[in-house]
Amino acid sequence: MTEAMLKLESLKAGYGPTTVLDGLSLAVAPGERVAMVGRNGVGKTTTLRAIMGLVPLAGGRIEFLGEDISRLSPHQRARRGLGYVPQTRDIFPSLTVEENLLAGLKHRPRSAVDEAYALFPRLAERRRNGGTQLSGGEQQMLSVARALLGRPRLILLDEPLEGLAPLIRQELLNAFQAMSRETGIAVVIVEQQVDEALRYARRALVLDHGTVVHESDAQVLLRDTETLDRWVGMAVH
Amino acid sequence: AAPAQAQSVKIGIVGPFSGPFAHYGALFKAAAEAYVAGQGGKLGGREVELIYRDTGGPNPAQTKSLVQELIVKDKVDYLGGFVFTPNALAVAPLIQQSQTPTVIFNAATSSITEKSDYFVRTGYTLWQVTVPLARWAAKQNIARVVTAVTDYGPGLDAEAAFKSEFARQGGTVVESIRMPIATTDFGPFVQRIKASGAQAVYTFLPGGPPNLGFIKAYNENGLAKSGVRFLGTAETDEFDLQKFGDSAVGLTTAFHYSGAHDSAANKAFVAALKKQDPGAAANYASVGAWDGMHVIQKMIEATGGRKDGPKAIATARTLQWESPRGPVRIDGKTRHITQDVYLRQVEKVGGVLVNKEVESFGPQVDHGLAQ
Amino acid sequence: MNTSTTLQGPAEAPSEARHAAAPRCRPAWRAPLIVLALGALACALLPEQLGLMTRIFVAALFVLSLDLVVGVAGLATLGHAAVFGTGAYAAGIFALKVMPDPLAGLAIGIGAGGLLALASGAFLLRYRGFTFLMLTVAVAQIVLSLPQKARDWTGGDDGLSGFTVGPLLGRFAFDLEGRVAAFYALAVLVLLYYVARRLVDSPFGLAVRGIHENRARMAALGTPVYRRLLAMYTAAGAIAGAAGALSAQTNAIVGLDSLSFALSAEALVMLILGGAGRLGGALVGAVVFTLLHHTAASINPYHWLFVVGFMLMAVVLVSPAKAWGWLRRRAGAAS
Amino acid sequence: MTVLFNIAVDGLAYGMVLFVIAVGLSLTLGLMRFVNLSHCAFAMVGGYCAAFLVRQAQWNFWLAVPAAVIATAALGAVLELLVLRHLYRRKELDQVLFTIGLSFFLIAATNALAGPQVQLIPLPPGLAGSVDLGFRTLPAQRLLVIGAGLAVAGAAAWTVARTRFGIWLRAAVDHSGTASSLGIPIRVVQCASFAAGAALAGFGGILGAELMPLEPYYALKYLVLVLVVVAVGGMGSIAGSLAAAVVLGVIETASKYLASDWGSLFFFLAMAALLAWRPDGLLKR
Amino acid sequence: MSLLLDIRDLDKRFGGLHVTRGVSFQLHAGDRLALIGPNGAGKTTLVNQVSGVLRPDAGEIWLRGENVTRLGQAQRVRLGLARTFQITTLAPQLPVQRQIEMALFEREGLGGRAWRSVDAYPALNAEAQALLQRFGLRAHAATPTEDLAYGEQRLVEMALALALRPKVLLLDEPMAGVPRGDGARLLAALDSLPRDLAVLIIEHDMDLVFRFASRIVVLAEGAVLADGSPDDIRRDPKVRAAYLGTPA
Ligand SMILES: Nc1ncnc2c1ncn2[C@@H]1O[C@H](COP(=O)(O)OP(=O)(O)OP(=O)(O)O)[C@@H](O)[C@H]1O
Ligand SMILES: Nc1ncnc2c1ncn2[C@@H]1O[C@H](COP(=O)(O)OP(=O)(O)OP(=O)(O)O)[C@@H](O)[C@H]1O
Ligand SMILES: [Mg+2]
Ligand SMILES: [Mg+2]
Repeated sequence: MTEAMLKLESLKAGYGPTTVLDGLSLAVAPGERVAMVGRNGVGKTTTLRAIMGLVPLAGGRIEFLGEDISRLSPHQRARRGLGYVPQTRDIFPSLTVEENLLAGLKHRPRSAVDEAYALFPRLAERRRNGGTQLSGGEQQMLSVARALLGRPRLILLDEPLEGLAPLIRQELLNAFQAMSRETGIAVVIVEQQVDEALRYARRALVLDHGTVVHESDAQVLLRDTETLDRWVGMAVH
Repeated sequence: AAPAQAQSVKIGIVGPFSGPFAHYGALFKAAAEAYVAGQGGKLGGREVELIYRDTGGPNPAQTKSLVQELIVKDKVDYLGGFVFTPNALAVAPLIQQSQTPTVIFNAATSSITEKSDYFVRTGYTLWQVTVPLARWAAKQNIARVVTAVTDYGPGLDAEAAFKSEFARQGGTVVESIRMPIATTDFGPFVQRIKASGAQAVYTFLPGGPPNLGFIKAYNENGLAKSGVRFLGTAETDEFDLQKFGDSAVGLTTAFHYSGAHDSAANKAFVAALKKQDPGAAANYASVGAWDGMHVIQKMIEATGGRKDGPKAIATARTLQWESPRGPVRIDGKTRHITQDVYLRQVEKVGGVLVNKEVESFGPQVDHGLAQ
Repeated sequence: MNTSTTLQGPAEAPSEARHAAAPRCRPAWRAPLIVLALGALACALLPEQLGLMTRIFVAALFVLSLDLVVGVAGLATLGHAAVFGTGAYAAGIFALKVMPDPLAGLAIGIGAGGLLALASGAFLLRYRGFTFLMLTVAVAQIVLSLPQKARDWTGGDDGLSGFTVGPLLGRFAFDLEGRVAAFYALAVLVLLYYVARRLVDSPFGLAVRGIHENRARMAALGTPVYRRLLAMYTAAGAIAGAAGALSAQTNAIVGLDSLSFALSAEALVMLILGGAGRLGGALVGAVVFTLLHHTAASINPYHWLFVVGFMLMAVVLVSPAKAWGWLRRRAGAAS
Repeated sequence: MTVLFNIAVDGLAYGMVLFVIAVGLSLTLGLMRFVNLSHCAFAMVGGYCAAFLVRQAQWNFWLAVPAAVIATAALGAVLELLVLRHLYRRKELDQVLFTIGLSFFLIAATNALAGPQVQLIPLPPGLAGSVDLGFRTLPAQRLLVIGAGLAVAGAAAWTVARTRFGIWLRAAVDHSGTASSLGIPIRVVQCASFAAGAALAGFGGILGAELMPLEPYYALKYLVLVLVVVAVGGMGSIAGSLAAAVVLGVIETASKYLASDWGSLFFFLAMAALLAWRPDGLLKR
Repeated sequence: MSLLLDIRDLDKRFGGLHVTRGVSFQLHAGDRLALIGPNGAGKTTLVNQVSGVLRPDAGEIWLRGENVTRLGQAQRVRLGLARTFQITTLAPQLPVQRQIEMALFEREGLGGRAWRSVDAYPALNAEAQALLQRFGLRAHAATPTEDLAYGEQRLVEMALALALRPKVLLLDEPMAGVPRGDGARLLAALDSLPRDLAVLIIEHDMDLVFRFASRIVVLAEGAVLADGSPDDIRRDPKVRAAYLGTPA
């Protein structure tokens, strides 16, 4: 593996008295596509939130681009190149679609929002609508586009495919593939649509009870039904 | 309790000590304590204990339970205070039943003293000061007056007093304006006064911000310049007076007390008050409390400090003395204070504004009860 | 997750392990009975403070009714004094013009409060949130301006006085010490507390709480949202009317302050102070606030605002529930 | 005819005073969703500062006003940093309780420090007089209020709707965590916004002092009036607040000219009617 | 089979946006209908009109032989209509069992009873617990709803709709956010529903749709693009182009 871009060392975090992450460690290389899977409530979202600084750490350390960012506030992390698409989408209801996108621009000029419209033409048609007037799937597009506009070097995607039509799901994954080829953006994706995520990713991590219990090439894991049944419980195929 | 304690006379002072009217309470307290201090700390040879109770604003229910507690628990011998009419009315049944002499320092509706035999009033009523003012206005060849009063009990009292007396004197009230109690912008009312074509405006306002707002509007909208005379009563009260600045100079009012009243008794009063509380203003509220304490002192002397309501009240009915406001007496029938009312004009003396008494109308009874 | 959460909040001792997973209501008579015992005890211990006690009971009843609106139905209002004052004026005018019997007057107060709530609620409940809040202010101000105008009936700002209240049940006359008044107020409080308790624990109360928490869901379950809220609003209005009538009868005077914005706001402060939504909190808030006002004001009338202001801020920063829990843990650790 | 002109002129002037006092609350309540019932207390602080600077410290009026506004903003910022920021996520009723408590406290403090009397802010010579409008005169100070009100409305509306800061603010309020993960410095944005709201309150307190005199109870006395303007205008809508303030100001003034016996009845009737007609604010589409 | 829901020429606009364009279809007893379509096609909006949250601009909705187009939500529920929400819509602080009981009281017309305690209806209390048992939530009966995991809240969402014993059930993406393991549980619950119940489900997970549905309606740009059996839909080139993408 090349020099890691993001490195988590025995992370501990939780909510109040409950510990969710219990000594979690992982590393992501530049331009890498990592899928993170696991059962409901094992701490996938918490991991992403901890990386972003949205849950306080009880222990461990986070390194990004060679710098210890454990003590930085979320917006400082964002400015160093982290991007995040939350599971709950979190569209700003008091902003229009366009303003939602502007909120993600950091200090780039306003015209940069056109990149988002190029990615999701549906959003262009709705640009003056209130953010929460969008349909479920459109909100998901908006959330992804908003995070991408900040030009992150590494983006954390929390179930970005939820509620999207199959066609759009593919388009989105293709877009990410193209992006990571062109700009070298690294991606960490958490998905319940495990097969799709694994087909897209290069490396796969399986989480359980706040630690990484399995790590392998994504395509290998995709065929490893035994591991999947054991840790992910997807008796789908 | 120690015997000395048991012999002390307890006086409950009820008034607003918090809220927008807290300055009344402060003035009651300063004047009452100044009076007691001036008597060497004793009234009628007895130690006195002053117990203060806070009513906030007009709040009869709360006042009633406070007074009930004063009577039942604290076992007060006398009550004093009261700024708001409804609060005074609320306690009438209580003091009647318990025979507790109660001196009203301020609350100014005529009918209060009728509600219990144990009420005595050392303040004033609006009828008392307005009637002579209406007579005087008529004599000045003012024929057309507009009244502009705040739309609440005392304001309506004032309006009725002025209208009836002015009509009797042959004048005309061309318009009666009632200004809502929450008014902050007096501009429109002043425009109406101007448009009414009257030669003078008779006004009544509650103290504080409305006074200030009205008088400012009166000047800014050019009423003074266009010759519409200002006729008032408590508006140029010493408590607010300095705030008006030069715009107040020349305002005419009729009232029973001026801080600038020229007499030895008044000088002594002002000095005692300032000594007690340098911030306290010598005005109708503090003089009401001062004289109220005098009445209580006489009642204590008459009863020898024992609780005997009927005897105390009988004494109060006959009192007559030289007050800081001038010679006064308690009217035997109405238990309301009979006092001289003066015509005053605001003047600047030595850099401060004062209510200069320019004419005395002589002793006035409560014309409201005479109606 | 095996603590049993009841409708009222904190759990009972998990004695019945079998039913540990099922939520259960406490018997509706229990809390009112405790109030009755405590109230009677306080009256017996402080026979000289019966006036204060009466004031507390009336305030508690009023805040209780406010809790039905704010805490249970989730309708923040700053106009609740309108129903209180209407009940008070109705009872006062009834005593003056019709008959002095207190129980008949109480019934009139309840009816008047309920009617006003029904009428105003029919309009107000079409709105929600901040709009609703401000409309309640408007309605209360409009209601306030009526007795101001109708001086002949209400005495205007001098207050409605001069009526006498006859002896309770034809036997107990209202006395100077306020003994009858205090026990009368306590009895009405306890009775209506019981009624409110039953109301809240009933399917109807459950539906109203559901509406509070999620209107869209209740509508999708087939609940006639508007009708339920109106019913609760009317019930609360009737209880507030009772409080108003009590106030009129025990004080023998009704002032415009009984309709004022300040009273509405103060009741809301008491409610939040004690904790909204649990009825018991309303009583605690009313007792604490009134007592504090009384003592702070009689120690130093000037600066009681300092005390109240401080306390209100402190309560928010260090919530009483948390402080209690902390104290208990400390005590537990010590013993 | 003159009456109509009078109503229009006085109503506009009064409405603008209402607006300058209310606009800050519209921002904190509507945009920050913080129920700041101590808004008028901040207005009072601003007014008292100005009064103190001009009267006691003998500062020039035009210097004292910005200084007082800045002082109010600083107080707002400090309070936000120390306490209020912990309340953003709390229930509205908690916010109500805390800010009412804060108002009580400030009232008591003001009373203790400056006494219960009304405080005046002496006006500079240019503002103290009256302006002749032909058919009547109008206090010159009222013209300043109208001008300043329009300027404030324009500046605030532009900041909120057109600038990046406005977007950041609204985003930070909607989902603070997500906003910060997009690179928005939410703490700075919140603190600055609250301070701006306080500054506007202070400014309103100074400009409005001619009509709403400064005294300790100021903090509660005009609260309802201000809330009414904010509600009718629609929370967070600056143009809406302006429209509401002027409409209500004209109605209140008309009632003073034509039906003053009814007190504030028409004001509240109008408010109820406007709210019932447009529950989300006058200018809401 | 009897006709339960009949939607005729429904039209709805949001300002300039035409979200529903002349949509018509029918639902019979026993139907298992899947409503699919691209994001923003107007599926949720359609469900909102059927359930009474939104008023259509034109067209009619007939429920069990009655025209309900102008009726409120409550009346439609009484006629046997129940729905779930795409975005979880529950009373967050009520214990889970109380949540279910609310539905039961409304179903029995007892929602206005204001005197006896909610605990004094043993039959309904037991029914609520049985329902929770069926969804594996029995242990959480006293837990405030907001403390449940997201997937469990989705189950409560479903249990609430079933508690009404509906004749017509509208499910808006019930599996969204639920991992497939839990999804299986939901599916089992769906399979065990009475056969004469008509179910309309909106879902983007095509595996699930093809396993569950007996008929599929495809919505695109607010209009019905296709209506037919799963096999027809799977092969329909228009549907592929607009929605499915690569051959499924
Ligand atoms: N705000 C919170 N407060 C308390 N506990 C929480 C909170 N958020 C999450 N948890 C708990 O933390 C654990 C891990 O949650 P997390 O959201 O990280 O799971 P996840 O792996 O993302 O699951 P999912 O697949 O459902 O999204 C769960 O048990 C959850 O109940
Ligand atoms: N209240 C509203 N105001 C304006 N436009 C709206 C409103 N509600 C929905 N829309 C628009 O209507 C269209 C249809 O929305 P709807 O929620 O019905 O889509 P959907 O088919 O359910 O999509 P998804 O699969 O993404 O949930 C969307 O483009 C949305 O932006
Ligand atoms: Mg998650
Ligand atoms: Mg949808």
